[in-house]
Amino acid sequence: MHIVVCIKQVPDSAQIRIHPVTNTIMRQGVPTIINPFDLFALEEALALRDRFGGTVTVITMGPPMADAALRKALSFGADRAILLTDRLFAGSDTLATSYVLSSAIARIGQETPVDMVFTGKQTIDGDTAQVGPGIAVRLGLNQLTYVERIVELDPSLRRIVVHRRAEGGVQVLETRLPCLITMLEGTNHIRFAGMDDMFRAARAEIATWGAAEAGVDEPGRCGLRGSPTVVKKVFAPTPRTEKATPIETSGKSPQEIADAAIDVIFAAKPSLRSEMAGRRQAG
Amino acid sequence: MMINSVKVEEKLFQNRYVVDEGRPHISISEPLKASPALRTLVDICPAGCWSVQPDGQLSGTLDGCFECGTCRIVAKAVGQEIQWAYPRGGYGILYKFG
Amino acid sequence: MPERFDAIVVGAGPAGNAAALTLAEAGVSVLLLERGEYPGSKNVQGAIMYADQLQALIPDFRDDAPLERHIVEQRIWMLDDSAHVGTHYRSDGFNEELPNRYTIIRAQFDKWFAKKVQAAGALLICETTVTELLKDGDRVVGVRTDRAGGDIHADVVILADGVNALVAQRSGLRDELKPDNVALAVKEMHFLPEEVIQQRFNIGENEGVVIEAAGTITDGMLGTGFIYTNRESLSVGIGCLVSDFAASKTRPYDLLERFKQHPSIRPLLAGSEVKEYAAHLIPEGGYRAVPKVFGDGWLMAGDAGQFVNSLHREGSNMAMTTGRIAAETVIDLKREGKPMNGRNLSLYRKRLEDSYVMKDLRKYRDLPQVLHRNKQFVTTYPKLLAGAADTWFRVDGVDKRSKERQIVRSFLKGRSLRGLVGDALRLARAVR
Amino acid sequence: MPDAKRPTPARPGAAGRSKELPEHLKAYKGVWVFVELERGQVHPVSWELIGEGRKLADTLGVEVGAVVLGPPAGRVGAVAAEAAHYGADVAYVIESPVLADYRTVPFTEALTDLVNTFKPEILLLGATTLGRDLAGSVATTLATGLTADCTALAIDLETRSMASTRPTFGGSLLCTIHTLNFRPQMATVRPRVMEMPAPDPARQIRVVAHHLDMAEDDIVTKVLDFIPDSDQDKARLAFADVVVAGGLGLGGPENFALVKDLASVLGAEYGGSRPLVQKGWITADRQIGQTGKTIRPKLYIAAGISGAVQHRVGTEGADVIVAINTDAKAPIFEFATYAIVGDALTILPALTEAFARRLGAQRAVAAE
Repeated sequence: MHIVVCIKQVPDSAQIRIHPVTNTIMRQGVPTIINPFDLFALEEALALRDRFGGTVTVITMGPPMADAALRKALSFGADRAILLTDRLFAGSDTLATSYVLSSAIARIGQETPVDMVFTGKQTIDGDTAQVGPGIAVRLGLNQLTYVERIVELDPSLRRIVVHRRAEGGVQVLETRLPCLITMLEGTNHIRFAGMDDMFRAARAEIATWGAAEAGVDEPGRCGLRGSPTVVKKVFAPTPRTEKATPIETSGKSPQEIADAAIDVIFAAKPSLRSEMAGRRQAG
Repeated sequence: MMINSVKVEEKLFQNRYVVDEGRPHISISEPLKASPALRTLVDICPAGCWSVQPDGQLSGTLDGCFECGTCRIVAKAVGQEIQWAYPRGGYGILYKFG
Repeated sequence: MPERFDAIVVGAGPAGNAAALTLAEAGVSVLLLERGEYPGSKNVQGAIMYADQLQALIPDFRDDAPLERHIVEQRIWMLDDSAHVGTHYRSDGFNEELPNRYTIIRAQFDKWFAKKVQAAGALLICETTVTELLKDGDRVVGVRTDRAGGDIHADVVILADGVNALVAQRSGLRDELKPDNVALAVKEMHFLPEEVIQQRFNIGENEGVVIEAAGTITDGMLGTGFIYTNRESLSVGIGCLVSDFAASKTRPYDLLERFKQHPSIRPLLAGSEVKEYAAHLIPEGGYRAVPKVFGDGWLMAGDAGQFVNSLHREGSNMAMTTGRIAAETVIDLKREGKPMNGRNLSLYRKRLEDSYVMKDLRKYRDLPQVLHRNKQFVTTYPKLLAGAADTWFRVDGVDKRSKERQIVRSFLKGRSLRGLVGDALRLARAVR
Repeated sequence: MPDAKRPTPARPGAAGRSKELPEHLKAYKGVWVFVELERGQVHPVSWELIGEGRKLADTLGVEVGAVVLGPPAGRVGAVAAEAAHYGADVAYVIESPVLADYRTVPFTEALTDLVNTFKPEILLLGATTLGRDLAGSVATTLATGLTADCTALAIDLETRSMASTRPTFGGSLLCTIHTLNFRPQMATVRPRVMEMPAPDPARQIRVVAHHLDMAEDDIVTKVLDFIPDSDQDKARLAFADVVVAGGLGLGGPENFALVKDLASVLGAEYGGSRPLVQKGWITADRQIGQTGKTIRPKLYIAAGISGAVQHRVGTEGADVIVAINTDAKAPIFEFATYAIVGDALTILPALTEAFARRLGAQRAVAAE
C-alpha cells in the first residue's frame, strides 16, 4: 500500500482575535498547526499502513516554514515528507492548490503507484472542502468524502467499503482503489508517537520540490494566476446601528426583570404566547 | 475597594490548550476530604481548577491548568499528597506569549 | 539500540538553551528535550532580558533576537488604595548602542534561542516530557521520557526543567518547594497599538518602561505588581508568596484584577485587548533555598536550582549563567577525560560560588526572611508614604511646618519610632 | 490610448483580472440552484436558495433555474413543479437510474453537462455533505471558482459579478470573494442562513428535460446501503422556533442545567457557544454559531454568551434575541434585540419560573 496524505499548515484560528478598538486582526502569537481535520486523515492512513504494510507519504504545499508541519507528521510515523514550495504557488485558491497537489501526487506515483490519497474534510482557514474532490477529479480517483469509517479494505482485490456521512444518515459505499478519502472529524485520535519516530523526525531531511520537481507544467494554472476566486475585502462586521433595547435591571429583583423581559418578548412576537403554551401542552 | 470575583473561565478562554483527553495529569489517589487547609486550593489556584463537591470532596477540572505547581506545594505543606505530573509531551497549556 | 549522547539537557528555557548551546559549540553531542510544543510554550516570565549574559553566549544576538523594547526608564511605585508615591529613573544614557536591558516575550524568545542551539549542532526534540532519571545504582545514566521506547542514555544529564524540578524530585535529588520560598505570579498580555504605548508611557520607538509596584495592593501579602512595555503589548502581572496566598485565601486573578483597577494603573491599560492569561511560580528562597545542584552524572541549572535574585528581579540571566557554567564544567571534564561523577562535577558548585550568581544570592540571603516577618513594608509604609505625599502637596492653608509635624506624627503613629528604626536596620542588614 | 472596449484575452491569468468579462463567458446567463433531492425528500436549504437566487436573478434581470436530478418515475417532476412555488422560472431535470442515490461521479457528470449545455452565470448549492461533495467536483471539472459557506450573496452591477461573503479566520472576520473571468460563479450556503421564501402555489414551471449518457456499468462506486440516524435525542436546533443557549458566563458546567430548565419550560431546543463544546459542557451537535449550527428561531435567549462574530453569524437570523450578560459592553448587545445586563445565574431561574407561571395561566385560558 502506498498512501499519500495531503496536509496543510494553518494558523490556529481559535487564537485569532479582532482588536475591539481598531477592528483589525491581531496576528501576534497566533501559532501555526497542522490543520486539525488533516490529523484524522493522517491517523487513518498510518493505521492502514500498520495493518497492511507499505508507505505513507505526506505532502504539503506552502511556504518554506511549512516544513515544521511535515516534520511533525514524520514524528507521528509518516515514512516520507515532501514540501511543495515555489513562488509560483503563492496565492493559490483551492482550485489552483488541487492542481499543484495532484501534479505532485502524479509525480510521486511515477516512482511508486499510489493506492490511496487522504485529506481532511476541509481546512480550518478556508473551509472550502474543495481540494480533496479537486484532486480526485484531476487524478481520476474514486472519491469518498466525509468518511466516518473504513469498513472493509482488501488491497489485493483493490476493494474498499466505507461509511460516508450524509444528511440524516450514513451511506455505505463500495468502490475500488485507487481512491481519495476525506476523513470526517472525530473518527480517530492521532497517536502519541514513540521515541524512535521522534528521533527520526528530528533528524529527517525534508524533501523540497519546486514547480518543476512537482511536475507543474502549466504555471498559469497555479498561484494567483490559476485562481478564479479573488478576495476583494476582509472586514469586521459593522455593529448594527440600533443597539439592543435595554431591559431595566438596576434595583430590580430577578423576578421583576424576568416578568419585564417576558412582556417585551410577547409584545414583539405575540404569536409566541399561544405557540409556547401549545407546545407545553403537547409535550 | 469593591470588586466582584472575576470569572476566571473568561480569562482562560484567551489561552491555548491542547487537552490530553482522558489523561488528567493531576489526580487524587483516594477520595480526599477537603480539609480546611486543602480548601484553600479552591481559592488560590490561578486557573480556578479546584472545587469542593457537595459531599465535601475536593475535585479538580484540569482543562485550564497552568501546570504551575501551586496545588502540589500547598497540599504537601499540609501533609497531603496530590499525584502531580506534567501532561504528556505537547499537551496542556501552550503559551503564545508566556 | 537505545540512543546515546554525551549529554542530555532537560528543558529548553534560558538555562537549558544556554547549556545545550555551550555544549554543542564545543562539539559535545547533546540532546535537548522540551515538553512543550515548541521551546517557550511552557515558559512564563515578566519578562526582562539582561544583555550581558546573553551576549556571553550569542555575541551578535541583537541582529535577529525577538527583542521588544530596550528599557530607558524604571519606575518604582508604592501604592496605597488610591495613590502612588514613586521614583522614576530615566536616562538617555540607556539609549546606548548596545542597550543593557530589553523586554522580551518568552514564547518567541525561547524559540529563537533554541534555533541557535540547533544551528550549533544540538538535537532538539520537543513534545517529550522527561518523567524520571535512569540510574545505575546512584549514578544517573540517562533519562526516561513519556514516549514508548523512551529511555535515552548519556554520560551526564543537565536538569534545567524549571522551578518545579519534578525530575529531580522524583529521583530524590531535591526536596519539594516550600510555600514561603516560592511566589505565584499571574500575568496578562494586554495588546495596544504601538503608538498608543509610546504616547502613554512617553517613550520613543523601541524604548521601554518598567514599572514595579508594591503596597497595599497585595493586601498585606509579600509581593509586587508590574507593567512592562513590549512593542505592541503590555505585560501586566502581580505575584505574592504562595504561603501568603494560602493564608489569605486570595484568588490570584482577583488580585490581578484589583491591581489593574488601581487608579494609577487603569489609565495605562485602557482600551487594551487581553490575549493571554498566565501563571507561574518563581523561586524566592534565595541563597538558603539553593539545593544540591550536582551529583553522579547530573547537574542542575536555572530555576530548578532556585537561582533567582528576587530583589533585583534577576532570574533568566542567572539561568543562562548557571546553564553555561554547568556546560563548561562538563566540557572541561570531558577534555581532561575525567568521569562525570559527583566529585568531579562539584567543580560546578565551586565555579558558581566564584561567579556573581552565588555572590549576589549570598548578599541577600536574609532578605526573604526579613521581609516575610515584617509585612509592614507592604502594608503600613505605602499608606504612610502616600499620606505624607498627600499632606505635603495639598495646598490648603496649613503652613508647611505644621505639615511636616503632621507627617512625622503619622509615621510615629503608624509604626512607632522603635519600629521605624528597627525596620531601617533590618532592611539595611538584609541587603548589605 | 488604451481602447476600453477591446475585449480582454479570454484566458485566465494576470491579464484576465480586468473587470470586463471575456466574450465567450458573456453567453453565461441565469441563476441556478441545485435542488438536493435525496430519498424522495428535498433538503429545505434548496428552497431557501431558490428564494435567494430569485433576488440575485431579479437584480441581473435573468431567470432562476432549478436543477433537479433523480431516478425515473420518482419525484423529479413534482419537485420541479414545487421549485416554481419558491421562485424558480425553469427546471433543468435529468431522470436516470444512475441518479437514484447520491454518488459523486454521476451527479458531477449530470450537473457539469447541464452547465456546459445551458451556461448559467451563477450556480448555488447547499453547504450540506452532499452539496459540498458535489460542488468541489463540479467546480474542479469546470475549472471555475467556488466560495463555500457563504452568509450573504450580492451582485456587483457594474461587473455583473457575484459578491460572496463568508466568515474567515475562524469566524472572527468576514471576507467578500468574487470569481473573476470564470463562469459559472459557484457558491455553497449553509442551511438556515437564507430566509425560507413563502411558497406561491400559483407559479408555474417551464421544464427542460436533459439526457444523461451514463450507464450503471460506467460507475465504479456502488451504494450498498443507507443507515438512517436513529438517535432520537438529536438536537434539532436548525429548525427550532425557540432556542435557549448558554456561554462561558454561566461559570461552570453545573450551571448549564439552568439553560436546559428554561428550554424545557418553553418547549425549546437548547445549545451553547463554541467554548462550551471545547470544554465538554455540551456535545458538538448543540453548538450554535458559524462552526456549529446556524439557527433562525422566532426567539433566541442567550445567557452568558459574549457574542463573538462566529456566534453572531449563526444567530443573526433569529427574529427576537434576548441577551443576558453581566458585561454591558459585551458584543452580543450589538445585535441582540433586548439586553438584560445582569447575572444569568439568577435571571435564568427567574425566567423559567415566570414563563411557567404565565404559560400555565395561558394554557388554562386556552382549555376553557
